[in-house]
Amino acid sequence: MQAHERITEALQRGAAEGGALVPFMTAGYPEPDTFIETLHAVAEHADVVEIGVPFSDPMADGMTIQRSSFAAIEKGVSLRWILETLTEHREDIDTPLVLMSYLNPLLAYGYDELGAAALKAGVCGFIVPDLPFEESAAFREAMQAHGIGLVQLVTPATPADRLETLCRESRGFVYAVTITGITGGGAELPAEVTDYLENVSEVSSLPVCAGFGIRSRADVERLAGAAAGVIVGSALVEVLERGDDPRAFLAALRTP
Amino acid sequence: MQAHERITEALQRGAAEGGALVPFMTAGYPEPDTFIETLHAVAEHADVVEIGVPFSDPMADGMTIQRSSFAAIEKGVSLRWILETLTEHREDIDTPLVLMSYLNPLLAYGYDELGAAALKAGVCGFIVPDLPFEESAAFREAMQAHGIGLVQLVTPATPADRLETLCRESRGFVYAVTITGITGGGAELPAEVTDYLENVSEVSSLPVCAGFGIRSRADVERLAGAAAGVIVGSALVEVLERGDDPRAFLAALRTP
Amino acid sequence: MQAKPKEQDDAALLAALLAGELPDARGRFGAFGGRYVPETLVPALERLEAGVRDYLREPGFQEEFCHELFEWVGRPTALTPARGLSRAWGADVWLKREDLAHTGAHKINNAIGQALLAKRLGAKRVIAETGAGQHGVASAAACARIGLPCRVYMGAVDISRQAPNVDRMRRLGAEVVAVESGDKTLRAAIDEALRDWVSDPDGTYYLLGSAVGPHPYPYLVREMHRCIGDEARAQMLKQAGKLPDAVFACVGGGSNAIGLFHAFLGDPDVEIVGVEAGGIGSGLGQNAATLATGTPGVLQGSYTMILQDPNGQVQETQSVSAGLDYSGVGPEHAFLQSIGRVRYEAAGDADVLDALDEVCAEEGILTALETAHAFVGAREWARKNPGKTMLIGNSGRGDKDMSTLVQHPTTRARHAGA
Amino acid sequence: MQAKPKEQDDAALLAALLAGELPDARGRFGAFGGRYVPETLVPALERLEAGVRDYLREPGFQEEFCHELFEWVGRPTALTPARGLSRAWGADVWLKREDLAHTGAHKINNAIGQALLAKRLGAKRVIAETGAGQHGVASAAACARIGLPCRVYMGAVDISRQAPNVDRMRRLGAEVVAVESGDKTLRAAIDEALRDWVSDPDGTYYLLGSAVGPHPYPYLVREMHRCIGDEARAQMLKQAGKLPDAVFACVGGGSNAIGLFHAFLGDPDVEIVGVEAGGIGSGLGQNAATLATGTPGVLQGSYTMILQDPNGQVQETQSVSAGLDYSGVGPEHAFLQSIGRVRYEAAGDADVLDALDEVCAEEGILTALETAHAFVGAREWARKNPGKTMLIGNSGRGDKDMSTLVQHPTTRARHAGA
Ligand SMILES: Cc1ncc(COP(=O)(O)O)c(C=O)c1O
Ligand SMILES: Cc1ncc(COP(=O)(O)O)c(C=O)c1O
Repeated sequence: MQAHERITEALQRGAAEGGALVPFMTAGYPEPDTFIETLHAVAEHADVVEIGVPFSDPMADGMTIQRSSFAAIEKGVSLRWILETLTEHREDIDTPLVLMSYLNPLLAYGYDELGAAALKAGVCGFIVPDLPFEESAAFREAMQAHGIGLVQLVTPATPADRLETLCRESRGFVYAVTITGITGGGAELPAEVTDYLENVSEVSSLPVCAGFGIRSRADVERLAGAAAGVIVGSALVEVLERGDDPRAFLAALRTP
Repeated sequence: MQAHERITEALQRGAAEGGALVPFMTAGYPEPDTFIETLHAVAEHADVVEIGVPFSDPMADGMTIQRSSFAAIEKGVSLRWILETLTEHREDIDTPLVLMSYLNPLLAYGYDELGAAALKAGVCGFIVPDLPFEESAAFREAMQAHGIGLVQLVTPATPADRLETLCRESRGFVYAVTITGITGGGAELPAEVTDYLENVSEVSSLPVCAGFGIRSRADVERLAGAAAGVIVGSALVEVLERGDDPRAFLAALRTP
Repeated sequence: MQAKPKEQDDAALLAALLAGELPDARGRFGAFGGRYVPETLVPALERLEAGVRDYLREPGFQEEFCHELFEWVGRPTALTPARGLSRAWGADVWLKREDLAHTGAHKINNAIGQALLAKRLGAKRVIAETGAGQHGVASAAACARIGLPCRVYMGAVDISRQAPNVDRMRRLGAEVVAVESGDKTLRAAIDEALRDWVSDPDGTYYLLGSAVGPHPYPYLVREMHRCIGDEARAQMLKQAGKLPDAVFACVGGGSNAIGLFHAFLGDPDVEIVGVEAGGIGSGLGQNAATLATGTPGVLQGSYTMILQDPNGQVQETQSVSAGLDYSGVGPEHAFLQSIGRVRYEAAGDADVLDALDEVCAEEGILTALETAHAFVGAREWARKNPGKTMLIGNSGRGDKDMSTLVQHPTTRARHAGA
Repeated sequence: MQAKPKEQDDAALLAALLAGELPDARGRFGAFGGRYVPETLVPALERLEAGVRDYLREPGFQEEFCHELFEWVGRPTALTPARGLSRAWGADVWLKREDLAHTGAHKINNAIGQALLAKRLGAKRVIAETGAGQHGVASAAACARIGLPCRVYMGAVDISRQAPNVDRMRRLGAEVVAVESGDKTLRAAIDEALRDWVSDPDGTYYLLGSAVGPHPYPYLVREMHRCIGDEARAQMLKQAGKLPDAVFACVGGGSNAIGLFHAFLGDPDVEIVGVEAGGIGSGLGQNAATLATGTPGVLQGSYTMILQDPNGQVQETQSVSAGLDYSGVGPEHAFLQSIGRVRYEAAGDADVLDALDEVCAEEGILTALETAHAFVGAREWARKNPGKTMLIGNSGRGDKDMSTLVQHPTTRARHAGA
């Protein structure tokens, strides 16, 4: 089984159990020392964990994730450190991991080395918010060589033909951005969100996870039928920022 | 005898007695109340007294006379008030008076009325620093009608033919500006000053008085032979500004 | 000036002006003008007058001057169709863009022209006065360009309210001298510059900044600025296809206005309006509307309209714009008013601020506070004369006015709310 | 960018660029450029690209654009023979005077052009970022002129160090939003503008201020500024009678430089030099010399040279000039460097301040701190290449820099001592 298939499988399992949950956490936030500890806590209620690689210019992120990102960089968190730390604790973690990273840290690391290192660290896929499909061939091929997938993002504005391409080319799952906007925006989920997700789910043979703006049990329930799972980012990072236990927060998202 | 001839006569008398002295005081300075008192004190050691009409834009004057001028305006001193006050005390003052005024207050007063009022006030002549000869016909004629003279100023830069014209057209005396500059400037009297004054004295049939920058007995002595008299302005106004007795200062200028 | 000049034919006087017969040999525009200066300056002014006569029309000088205007000042300045204002006013409005000239106002035309003249006349140093700082900056720049040292007199009050321009002058190599006497604004600065000149009339060239002062300055400064109107007239014919029905300019000393107006004086169908600073009211001391509310007198070398009390003391002025805050005005304007060829009116501070905002919002042009006066006059005229073609002299940019403007928040902002 | 492109013929690449074949269909200049943006922006950028294709060469649009450049911006800007510098450097120096363009820098060419495009594309609102404030002011002015609401993102640090420009933007009707994230300067402002755009990609037009960002911006912005070089080349031929031996411009994002350079790329005998901010030293974080000291990477939508640490974190920069204080650079410059057609070098803060003073003293032109970098490069070149003809892009005026400049008193003042 290729690494990216582990993601797909875990999400399908989650979906079957009432909806998959993909929490997002910034690596090494709030403290690098507690990275693995936080990851374990988050993973307890997760089907897949999305780990954010901090970047100096997170152009698709709102204030919460920006803050966590800048704080982590300040404390020395880098892609290299993340992969090394994950590799060290490879044995303890069986939840499939997806790295969310802007392109430049990946480029700086070097694609050739990256695939192998990521695989060793238990990374099954990448989400690269500033790498649209047209620019992604080299990266996809380099990861594919190690069985690691590149998750494609789609949005409500994605035209139908493009949606098909993206769903076909995605690996692991399809990331359906719920709103036109950045992460952590204050906006409500739009009225048409379920129609949109149902449409994506129809086009995609992979599980579809909805992300951006999902903060509460109510949000989760609303999207339950329309997508395989949900991605919860800013709301979780806020919990981490406050120093609260992520378990309680994530458990509440799952349980009615 | 015309009014302006009184000036000439007084200066000739002074010259004969070792050099005429023409002190300059700003009217109503330092206090309007003591104008006449100050005038008496100044007149004691004067052959002719030059009284300054304060003006808002004294462009030929240095800081000392500017200050006195602005202070007097502040306290309500005007040409009208000066003429009225002098007229009230006409009997007590027999020193010939010359008014130093920029043109605009004279214009505002009205030439027609001015000649008669000035004569009544004991004014024998005018010095108008911003009225060059070419612009002066109307004023000269209006004053001449009352026997009042317009004193012409000459400077070291005045060309020979112009010097002749100015000396010929002057009334009362010829005002020989010693330096190219403004009143109260810190500059020394130039080396060639006596040559220059001797030349003016030669061209002029009227007494020549040297003005600008004359502050001390030494200055007075230096110019003694070359001009009929000297005009002392800023140095005297400084004395008045300090509240000192002008008599002592003026006496010292006269006595070796 | 003494006896009232007997009734003369206004048309004949205008014709004389257009024929170049005025200013006359005595430096007069009809009753106005002349040369009221200390005897020390008479030879200096005569030398200057000879220089003007010798050089101004000399092809070599004209060529050099035109080259500097073209290559360094950036002339011709644009003529902008003001589409937003035209819509808002129901008129066809054009702007002559002196704000685009080097250093940000028309002042540079005169500064570079006189600096070239100073060089020809063998001057060792240049002095200038400034109010808002625009002429000071222009003089500093022109002197650097020509290679002459420059000293600028500026009232202490103006120095503190126009700090950025002071820094610009210093950066451009000029020495800025704070004038602490008199009203510590423009008038005091002119007095002080004259005092400096009196002290060294031979080596010093006094680069006067407006169409004021003793002859030949009003004439000389007008000639330096006539490019404004000459260009604008040709541009109107080319771009608008016709002459304007009315021309507007703000009037402080009157240099930008006279430069713009002159080209149109001989066009009988072109109405011409100068707009002065109405300040906060019509009382003496509340404005700087010299032509609209003043009386004739002699100030700083010239017989002209001035703001004075009955004793002939020149009065302080009040205006939101430092550059119009002056108690005198160029004698040629007094003349043009006296013969009825140009109408002069006043715009009050509040209207001026509003007009400035309107120009910003409609045209994307941050005009100077001085200039905004012209827009007030134009807007009112447009109200009474719908559908007409109008030309406004946009004499300078408002960057220098930011510290004043922030005290008067705009109400016209068109925000891009999310 | 992935695998190193195999050695290609630089001449062939240059020829492709000159033939209009670059940027290619993928928005690339050789290896550089592309479109690295969130999926949400892909349709918006495709619409923009279609708009560029449909309108940019359309006669109606070109006519409207040219009219605005001529009538409102004040183009063509002058070409000034710099006589003082020529003397001082032993060269024949010419300045292309973008400082005379409306709002005081080249930025307005791009702002008005894109504002017209935004209107055609049916945008409801315009957003822009700004560093020194020049592009913000230009955008505010252009949007007022065209009648679109405008919001400007500006780093909180820049807001406090460029206060006058903030006030100008507001007065021109723009909303200025302080960016408190990241380094609180230009890079953070671009990030924030992109976030805004992601939130409303349909109604919003992002008016990017330099030749950076995702395709088609680097191309679009270059086309908006090509008037600089086209004019300058024709003016050199007319006024100097020949092409320059070398051309210089400062490089921040690279918009004024690309606009100037493009006209000369096909002239093999013309040496071309871009000058970046050398800041206080050559170490990472001490300068903004992206091309001279950076490495390839992806920043803000484009694969280009950037200043980054080994982990790919983009680094803060250091420069006395806010407008060059940026960690990236336009991809076309990275390309031109890679094929050896343009040389890029860095000028340190101290030299920059000295050069600025020299331009003030010799030419009476207060150039911008950004621009002064070009003069440092030119001066050094003149030292090594005596007697040559040189063209320098004078990209803007330094009025906005006064608060920085007063902290560095000039030593070149040529005073008019009494
Ligand atoms: C922009 C601008 N317009 C007008 C004026 C007024 O001067 P004048 O009436 O001489 O044109 C000034 C004076 O500083 C100015 O800066
Ligand atoms: C005057 C001036 N020149 C140059 C620049 C740098 O920008 P670019 O490299 O895009 O021309 C700026 C930016 O603000 C500027 O204001």
